[in-house]
Amino acid sequence: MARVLLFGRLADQAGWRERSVEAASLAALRDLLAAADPDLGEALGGPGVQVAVDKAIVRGEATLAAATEVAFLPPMSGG
Amino acid sequence: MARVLLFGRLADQAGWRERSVEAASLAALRDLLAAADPDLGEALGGPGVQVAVDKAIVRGEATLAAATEVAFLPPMSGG
Amino acid sequence: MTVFPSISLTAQPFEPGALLTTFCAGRAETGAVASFVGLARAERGQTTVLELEAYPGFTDAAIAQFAEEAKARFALHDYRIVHRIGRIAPGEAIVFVATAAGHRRAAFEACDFLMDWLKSRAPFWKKEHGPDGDRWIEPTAQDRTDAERWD
Amino acid sequence: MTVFPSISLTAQPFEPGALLTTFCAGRAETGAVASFVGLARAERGQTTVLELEAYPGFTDAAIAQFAEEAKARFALHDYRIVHRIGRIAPGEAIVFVATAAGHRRAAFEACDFLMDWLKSRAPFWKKEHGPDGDRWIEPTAQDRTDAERWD
Repeated sequence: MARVLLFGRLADQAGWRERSVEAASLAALRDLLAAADPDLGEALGGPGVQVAVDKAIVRGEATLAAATEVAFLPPMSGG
Repeated sequence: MARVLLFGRLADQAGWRERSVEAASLAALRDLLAAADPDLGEALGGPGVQVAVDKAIVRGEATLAAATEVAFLPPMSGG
Repeated sequence: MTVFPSISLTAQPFEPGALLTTFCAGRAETGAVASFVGLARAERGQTTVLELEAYPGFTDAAIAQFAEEAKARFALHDYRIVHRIGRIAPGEAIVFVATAAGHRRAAFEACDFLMDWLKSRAPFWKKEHGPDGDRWIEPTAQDRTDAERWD
Repeated sequence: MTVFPSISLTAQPFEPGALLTTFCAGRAETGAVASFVGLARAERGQTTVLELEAYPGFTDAAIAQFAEEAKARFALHDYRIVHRIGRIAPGEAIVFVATAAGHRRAAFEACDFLMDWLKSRAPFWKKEHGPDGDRWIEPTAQDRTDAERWD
């Protein structure tokens, strides 16, 4: 089970901030999230959205072990 | 009587910081101070030494009214 | 989770002066402490409330990595960064940054450098709750220009 | 003698953090407060004591005149300057400068500008009491270069 976190406008759009999803890869996770909420699926792949796996930015594909934390990060605003 | 103030190294050199001197002009005051202490007289006319009369910098000559404050200011060091 | 004692994210209001007192104490070789306090503006009666979201463990680690680079670049003796998260009322402090160095040029430049990065590139998400509703905001053009001065 | 409430010369040790707290309080439109604390360094165990002489009524008036120019030049909301005089032990604060502005660039630049002038051109006379005796000191070449950046 991956622990999925959404931040900023992505959380507002989805209506949730944290959810557990069973997925063996980032691609599979994206497909599951997009199937449940197509608008969110599109937003997660939108410009400037980064993905962190276990708090490290990942570009491209990643396999997801059990208890992996996956965060979708919209463009950062600064403090 | 002018109230004469010395600052910084000038006070150390003279051995005093404040003294009352009867003088009608800055030139007369300089002459009196130099007569009493020729080394001090030279130092007061040395490079970078400025004169303030009643807390305003004066360049050149000035007449001195009663109760005038005359300060000799060596080069300022900043804080 | 790694702990970064020079960096705090806090959902509670904090007092910049108390932080400065602690930061200045007991320094014998530090000649210069520069500091900066960012305050939430009322924006002329618009009663805007700022809300800042961080990703704990990610945001503080990113700040720590950047701050350690700044420490080396400017030969800092020390630094302290405190950043508010959550809802922030007008007049409250959003951020405190202090830098300690032998001389003032390094302390000023490092503080300025850290602030430019924090305001434009640090991993926060910022929302304004204003009279016309909520909106997520991104760095201003000025923030980007400020940050690019150091690239 | 004219009183300049934003400027203090004091022969007593002062607490920069308390000054910052007071300075930041009750600001609704100030987004940025930059501050600087100059501390007396021990200079690696040389147990140097710094002695600063001012000309009361002249020194504070000169600082006030310069600070008001800075306030206009950088569109400051406010400033606060506290300067120690007399004998200052290592680790004690020599000077505190705080500047308040709408945005951080102006606050930083004004604080930097005020410090460069205070350290190089303000009417103080500075003596170091060191292990090899006393000496009067003048601005360093770096201080002059820093101050000339703004001319």
